[in-house]
Amino acid sequence: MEHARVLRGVAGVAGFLAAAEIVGATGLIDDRFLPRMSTILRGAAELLVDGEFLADARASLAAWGLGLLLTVAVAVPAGLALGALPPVERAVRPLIEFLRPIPSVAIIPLAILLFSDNLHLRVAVVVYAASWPIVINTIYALRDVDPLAKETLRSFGFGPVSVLLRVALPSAAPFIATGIRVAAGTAVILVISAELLAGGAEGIGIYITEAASGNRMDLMLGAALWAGLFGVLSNTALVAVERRLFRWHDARTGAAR
Amino acid sequence: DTTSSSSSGNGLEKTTLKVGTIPVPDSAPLQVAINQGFFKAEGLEVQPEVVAGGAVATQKLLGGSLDLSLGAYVGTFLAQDKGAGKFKYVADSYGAAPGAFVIMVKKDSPIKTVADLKGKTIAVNVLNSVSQLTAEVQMKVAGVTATPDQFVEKNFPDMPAALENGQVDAIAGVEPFITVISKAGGRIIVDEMTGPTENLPIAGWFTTDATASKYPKAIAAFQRALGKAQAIVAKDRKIVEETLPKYTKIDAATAAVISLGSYPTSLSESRLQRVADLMKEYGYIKNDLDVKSMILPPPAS
Amino acid sequence: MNVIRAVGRLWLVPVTLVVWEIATRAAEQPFFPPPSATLARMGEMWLSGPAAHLLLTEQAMDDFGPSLARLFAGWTLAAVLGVAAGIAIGCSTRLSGYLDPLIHLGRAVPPPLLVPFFLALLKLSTPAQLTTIVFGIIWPILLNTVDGTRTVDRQHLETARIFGFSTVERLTRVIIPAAMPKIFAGLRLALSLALILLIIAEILAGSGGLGYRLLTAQRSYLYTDMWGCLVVLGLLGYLLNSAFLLLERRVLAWHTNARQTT
Amino acid sequence: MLEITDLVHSYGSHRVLDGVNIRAAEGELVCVVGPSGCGKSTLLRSVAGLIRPTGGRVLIGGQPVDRIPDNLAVVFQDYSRSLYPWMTAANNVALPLRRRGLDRRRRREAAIAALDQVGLADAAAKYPWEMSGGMQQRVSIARALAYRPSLLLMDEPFGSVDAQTREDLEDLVLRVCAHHGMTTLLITHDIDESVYVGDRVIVLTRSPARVAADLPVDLGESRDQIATRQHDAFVRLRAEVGRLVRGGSPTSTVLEKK
Amino acid sequence: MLEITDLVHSYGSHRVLDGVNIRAAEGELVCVVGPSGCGKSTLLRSVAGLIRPTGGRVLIGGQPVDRIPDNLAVVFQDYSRSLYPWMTAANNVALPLRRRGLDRRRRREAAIAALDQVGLADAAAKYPWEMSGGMQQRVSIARALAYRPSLLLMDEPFGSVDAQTREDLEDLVLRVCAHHGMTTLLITHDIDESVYVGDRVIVLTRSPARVAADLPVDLGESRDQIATRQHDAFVRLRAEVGRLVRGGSPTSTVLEKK
Ligand SMILES: Nc1ncnc2c1ncn2[C@@H]1O[C@H](COP(=O)(O)OP(=O)(O)OP(=O)(O)O)[C@@H](O)[C@H]1O
Ligand SMILES: Nc1ncnc2c1ncn2[C@@H]1O[C@H](COP(=O)(O)OP(=O)(O)OP(=O)(O)O)[C@@H](O)[C@H]1O
Ligand SMILES: [Mg+2]
Ligand SMILES: [Mg+2]
Repeated sequence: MEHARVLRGVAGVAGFLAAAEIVGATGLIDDRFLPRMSTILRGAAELLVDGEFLADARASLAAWGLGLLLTVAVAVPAGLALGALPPVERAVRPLIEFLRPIPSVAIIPLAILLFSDNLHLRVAVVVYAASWPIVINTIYALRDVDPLAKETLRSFGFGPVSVLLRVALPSAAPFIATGIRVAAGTAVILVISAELLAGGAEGIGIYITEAASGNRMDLMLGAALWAGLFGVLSNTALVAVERRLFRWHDARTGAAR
Repeated sequence: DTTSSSSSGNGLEKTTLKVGTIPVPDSAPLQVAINQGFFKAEGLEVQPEVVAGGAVATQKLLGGSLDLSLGAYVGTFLAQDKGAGKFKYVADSYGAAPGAFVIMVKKDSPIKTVADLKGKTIAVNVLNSVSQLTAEVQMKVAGVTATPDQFVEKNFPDMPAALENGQVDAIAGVEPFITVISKAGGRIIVDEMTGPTENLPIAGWFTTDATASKYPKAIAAFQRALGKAQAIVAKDRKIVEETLPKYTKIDAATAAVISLGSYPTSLSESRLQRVADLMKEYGYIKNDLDVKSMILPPPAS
Repeated sequence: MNVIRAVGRLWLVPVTLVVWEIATRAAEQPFFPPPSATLARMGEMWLSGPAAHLLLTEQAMDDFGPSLARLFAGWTLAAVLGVAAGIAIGCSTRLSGYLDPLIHLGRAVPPPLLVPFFLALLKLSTPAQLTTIVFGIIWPILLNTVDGTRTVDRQHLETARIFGFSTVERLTRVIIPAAMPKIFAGLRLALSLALILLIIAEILAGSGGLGYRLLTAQRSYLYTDMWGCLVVLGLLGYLLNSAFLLLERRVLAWHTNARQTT
Repeated sequence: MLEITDLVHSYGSHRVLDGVNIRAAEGELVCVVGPSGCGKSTLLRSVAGLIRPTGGRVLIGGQPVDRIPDNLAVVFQDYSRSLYPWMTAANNVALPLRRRGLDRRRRREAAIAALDQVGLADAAAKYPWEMSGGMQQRVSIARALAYRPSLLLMDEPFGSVDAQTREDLEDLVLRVCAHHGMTTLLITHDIDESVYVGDRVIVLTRSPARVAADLPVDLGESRDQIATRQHDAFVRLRAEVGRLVRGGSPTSTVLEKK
Repeated sequence: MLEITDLVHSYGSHRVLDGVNIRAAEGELVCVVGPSGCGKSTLLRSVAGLIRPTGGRVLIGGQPVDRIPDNLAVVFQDYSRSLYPWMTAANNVALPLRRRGLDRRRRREAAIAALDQVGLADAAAKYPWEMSGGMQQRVSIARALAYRPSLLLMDEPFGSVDAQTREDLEDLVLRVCAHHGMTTLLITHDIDESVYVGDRVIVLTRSPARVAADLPVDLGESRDQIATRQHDAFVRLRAEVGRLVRGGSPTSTVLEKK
């Protein structure tokens, strides 16, 4: 079962790469401006032995990890508070809805003024923009908690906080986890965007800026490919964690079909 | 920590400087100074940091995450004029030279002369930058008036494709993209740095007034070290060719053939004033800019 | 009564504005103009036009018209594609096996890096902008739909199978209604993301619209103009979201009622 | 019609069904009783094709069950989860009738009629979460009966209703099944009920379940809540089933193993 | 201990409880029977403080119920939804015991003991979705009993278990309630059961519910599944309750309305 899944995934990616290469070969896209898939792959392979890129990747990874951790630490409690206290949610909603659509291109100059450390800057941008999927999913998940499950604990005399932590949180957890997975992908994008827009000493975005200066499209897209692959890996890891934690959830739903 | 002061003999207020650079030929002198150990000799440690452009550099200087940065004069003057902050140039870095800044069109474009650019879309790497200013100047020389909405912003690497696909009619390019577009059959319409813009200063090293007055000795040390490198670079193009592949992804072969700008050795008020005057003439700034107040001359050596 | 409710909902807005006004006046940072200045500038830029145009200036038409069109087109397209693909992937383990890695590959590539690619592929800037928006905002819709589809209560599905529902009935009567709350969470996330992507697309692949206005403001160091653009973005976000919640309240009425604690 | 042969099922290493053999002729109503947790619901799910049993065979009309059989209706034990909360009672009942090719109006009429039969004429416009447990259970019964399946599986369908309603529903099921010739498998805990409604009563042993006894009920076709229950044969059978459920071994009554 | 006075509840405009009066002394076990959908669960939810009734008063130990009373345990009709799927049976039972200030080990011991009492000693490590309907229901009973509440509310707690287990559970509840002096309100559909376990049986009318009868059960303290059920008084009472549930009017037996 798991085997078949991996095989299919590999087949899917291989199919995509082949298709992209064929599109390039047929001249549908001018390969002077957009390198062929094979060229990008070669560039990506080159990066693997490029010590500079590896250092950059490590730096981006650290910012991503720290940013995501902090995001979860901030967004889950915030989502819980907003989901559990509708009056608070209503009061804060205009502010949240006002802030959400403000793009990172506008946030980053602001963050530059507020944070003098590049790591802090990137982490702050990640926390700002990656929190929303977790907050929103948490609010929606809390609404979906079976009222009888909550009443059961309330009837045993547990207070609202206990009910929140012992019933609402676990039963909302699978959907919150989906929010975290969305956020993890967003965080990759944000770290790199912050590096592209704000610069810095190290990072994949910095490497891309440098590659751009030499018109090395292959390296730019190779680096982007690695970012994508990192997205796949982090997602796989998060799914594996979810599978372990939420076995009960799969058993009750159609997921285990 | 950038604020840690040192007890080293030369009494610098600050021994570690974070300096913003851009991976373009403009910042070659800084790399040379680092490679040659000129900063070390002054008791300075320079940590170069890539910035995406002049606007980011001014933000980072104001926010305190950088001490100094490379910055194009046009952008910085604009920022100063709009009151974004008060800045000081401490060293010149890059100036115009023939062939380094050109306007190009694609092979079969109907545009043959600068006058044909009237009303056409022109891609510049940053809006309201020196590229746009000099393009406007060249158009005026040719007798046509440029409008602000005919300029669009495109990153240099995206220019060849944008030109080819017809998203823009012309581009204001630099190396190594001039070479790329030429190879695709692109034509040079005009060298942006001729006539009124010949030898125009492009970019220099700058900081904020506050930083300049807070760390005068460290800045002076920076100026001395950079001055030595600038002198070498100005005389020897070879050393730039060797340095470029080390901090950009321009490979050695390309570095050997591309057209480079000039590396002026002194920060001349009269040269910078030309930039300010042009900006005023073309409506980039409203007031007369006191260029002198924006220059921190290097210490007499 | 309605007034009281509105006050209850909006009291935080004036409070924040006042605090912000005081803080910016005290800081005197040119990058942070006081909101009063921003609002004045906004009025000048966009709301000083003829009454026949609802006071909107020509610039407002130029800035908002094309942007809003792109925004709605992009969001609608992403919603349709994301929900359709999400349901297909959620229903078929086989399909999800093939596509999963590609999805996560795609969703971790920064859209700004892909804009040149879309431009090279599509040649024209409007399709490239739409593609950028769709590509950037489809992920929360897709993932939430997949999640919603996969986690329909097992017994709901079994009931559908027992009674031999056709595929279409299964989808429209069981899976989609059951997944709807999660799909709506995704759609709501995507709505404000669409604004963000709109700006990115207009900056990188356009020469008009709100994003372009923001860019020129930034490039000219016109900070009040820039903040004006941000405020408009925020207001748009708030309005769109309110409209969306209204829609949601209608569509998900059963859900809200079934889940309310008695 | 229904042939269950040597049915074995294990959840992981936990064997639940240990070679169960049951046969039901066309139109027969077979009751299954057995201790809690012995595997009755598992048996029903295997017949419905919802789980693939570890071993043995289920034939319906001579066809092996490898997917969900056609013309089947199930009343689940966990009735509240099998109603769709986004639909009213009437719509929940009407939905499967699309398969019967009825138009919208006819579906609605049929649904209302079925709800009326289970005593819920007033509740047609209610949503499941606006109904009491017993009402939800009755909606789920109404849905199955309205569908007129050829095979009807019911898992404790009358567990949440009061005695009076229960008797009415028992009679309703008897009537509808007889009238439409439905073959029915009914799981129940109520021994009286199993004897009253069943043409045959199957008693399962405690887990892992086997058939402890397969008792024919000789009470004739027409049954009556008062008369039948006073019948001698009824009282005897009921005592026998009770004894068997409590783990006794079969007495005189023929233990059909065929 | 428990005083319900003129309790009225409406869902929107739909009146469900129409002035219900019930009293239960400390340690008393009161059974409530009534037609499906008449408002029994609503009554129980009002007593538990889970809904705020539209009118009337509920006093527990003299205190009005304006929030959830202390020392309360409820077995919900929809037991499967009230168990937490992310916890094993033992943890589900142990969870409320945190309120009793027991440490982890003691909680676990108490949970295992309670599961043992309901015949689920083997299932302690199972998750709810690995259990049959009857097993889930028993877990939920074990949870309530282990908590040792002073007021125990049960909504059809034995609906999904077989006859034998049901009898065992009835005796268990009788024993535990008597031993710990719990006041108990038990909703059931089984008339025999109401008479067997109750100190009093309250019969509700069909919706909107009122108290049709409040019958004391004179069967003495100790009851026995076989002996008690053969008792004359038992047979008489059971017939009377049956008649009342079917909508008859009270006979000789005193109709306590106080
Ligand atoms: N999904 C599952 N995973 C593991 N074990 C299960 C699962 N479902 C049921 N079981 C086990 O199988 C056995 C039989 O369960 P089943 O639901 O068939 O019993 P039942 O006869 O219907 O009982 P009841 O009368 O209480 O509903 C039980 O011991 C239960 O623990
Ligand atoms: N949330 C609700 N909204 C609206 N009406 C409701 C709601 N809950 C219950 N009702 C109605 O209230 C009435 C009584 O419901 P209740 O659940 O109290 O009945 P019950 O006596 O417990 O029935 P049963 O024995 O079938 O469980 C029913 O007619 C039902 O339709
Ligand atoms: Mg069962
Ligand atoms: Mg009830």
